[in-house]
Amino acid sequence: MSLKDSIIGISFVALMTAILIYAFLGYPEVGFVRPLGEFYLYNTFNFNEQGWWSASPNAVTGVLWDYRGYDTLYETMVFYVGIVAIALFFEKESSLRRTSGMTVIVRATTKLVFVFILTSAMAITIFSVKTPGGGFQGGSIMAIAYIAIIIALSRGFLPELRMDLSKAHLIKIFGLILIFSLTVIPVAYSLASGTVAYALQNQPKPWSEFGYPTFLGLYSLSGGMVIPIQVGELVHVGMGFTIMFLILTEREGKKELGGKRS
Amino acid sequence: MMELIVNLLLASCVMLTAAIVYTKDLLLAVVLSGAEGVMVAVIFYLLLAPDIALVQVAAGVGISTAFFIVGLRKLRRHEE
Amino acid sequence: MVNELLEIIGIFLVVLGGLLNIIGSIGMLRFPSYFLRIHAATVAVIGGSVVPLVGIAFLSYGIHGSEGVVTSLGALGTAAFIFITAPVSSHAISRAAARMRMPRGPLTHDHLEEDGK
Amino acid sequence: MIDLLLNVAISMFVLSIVFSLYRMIRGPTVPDRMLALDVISYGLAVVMGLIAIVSGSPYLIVISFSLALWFFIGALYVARYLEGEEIGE
Repeated sequence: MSLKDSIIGISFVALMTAILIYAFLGYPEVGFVRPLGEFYLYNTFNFNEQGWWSASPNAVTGVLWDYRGYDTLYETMVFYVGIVAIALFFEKESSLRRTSGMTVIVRATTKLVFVFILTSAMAITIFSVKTPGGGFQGGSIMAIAYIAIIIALSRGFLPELRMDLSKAHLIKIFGLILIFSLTVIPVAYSLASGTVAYALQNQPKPWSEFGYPTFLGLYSLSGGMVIPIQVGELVHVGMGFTIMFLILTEREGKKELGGKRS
Repeated sequence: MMELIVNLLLASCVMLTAAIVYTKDLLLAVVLSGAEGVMVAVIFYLLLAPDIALVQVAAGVGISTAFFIVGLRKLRRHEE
Repeated sequence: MVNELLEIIGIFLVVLGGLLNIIGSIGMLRFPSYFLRIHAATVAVIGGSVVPLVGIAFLSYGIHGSEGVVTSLGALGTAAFIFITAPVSSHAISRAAARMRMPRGPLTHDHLEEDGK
Repeated sequence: MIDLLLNVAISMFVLSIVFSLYRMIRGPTVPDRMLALDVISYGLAVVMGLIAIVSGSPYLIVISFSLALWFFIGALYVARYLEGEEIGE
């Protein structure tokens, strides 16, 4: 490591330390709640003020769905566009060739654990109203199952699980369509019936006729229609990570990378 | 008790980062960064942010380590 | 009565697991070569993680009653998962280490070497 | 009594994590460090479970389960890398 590199590294570390110390000086003391946080805390699950509440026992779910719904929708779409870009760069004719994989102990255990991991991913997603977790977390755990199959067995084992690159793309698009249609249904309802309803709004307001929880009879159980939208996010994220891993582990042949696709 | 564990984990993060910077073996750097991801996830857990801890475990420990190793397979392992 | 019994069993298992974990990590610290450290790591993982997780399952049901069922089931599931997969990951890494011809340490008889010939 | 013993148990796990961390930084080869990471990860999973009991919030156990899951995949991939380099495919 030469002198110039040392000077650059030390000055960078000093700059970052100064920024962090400056940020730490402005940090509020323990117990101080900003007005925005106070608003969320007051309106998330408050029985006395039901005009504005979001009827969700989990404050993160309430914020994410009620106050930042469009944010979540576009985050998911950005993720989708990124995966499509990677697929366009690297996609060749995918050869799902069956090879031996690792030793027989690892293979047998991975087959045993596969169903277990999928079940736990579904559980984390569905019970995410009250527990920590949600679509992204459940989806990443669902991706573990397929990544373990790709690593321990081989890529060629995936057709035996009825999974394929194009099929994974289809399931992912299905998740996106599920999320989108759930957000659009209230607008269509209000336009059709001439009443007032809001997009991305789950709380039953006094002046709006359409709210997901009362509409489905789930008023006391959940904070809105989170479960189907979380399932959509689950399949979307899980299949996205699976596609990325499937493309990246493609064996490089003689052909040059990227570019000409027929 | 909690403060002691958080401070210990932060100190181990600093040590692991120094080890990552000074090593020449890139596979070793990937393994050490996975260990650092575990520490950061436990810090998030102890600071009562379990959602963020789940995301950190998934993205910092699992996905990024796996992708780094996939990339490392197409390169040389030892840095000059 | 039953709850107190469950608490006693659980705290016994947790403290026993802590002892086993310390013993295993001291072995990790002191043993000279990799193939000896596997034994210590097995003590620290199976004895020091599966046993206290089962203890946590008892303890949670004993202390919190029916509210602790979630923690109980989660701890049992984690214990079962570690019990299945930790030997497998250890097996995979040690097989790779044997392929890398790492130093074998004080070894009197090497069956893997004989098997390869 | 139970609280005292729980704190003692947490201290024991933290002490053993410190021991393994020394092996993690020091250990001569990659499999040594993976073994140390094994002990550290599963020990931290137990510490998370103990803190879920101490703090009395029953849903925090999910993260220790997720940590155990991801560590399995990481160990498998490092093993695959080491074997593949030796075979030279």
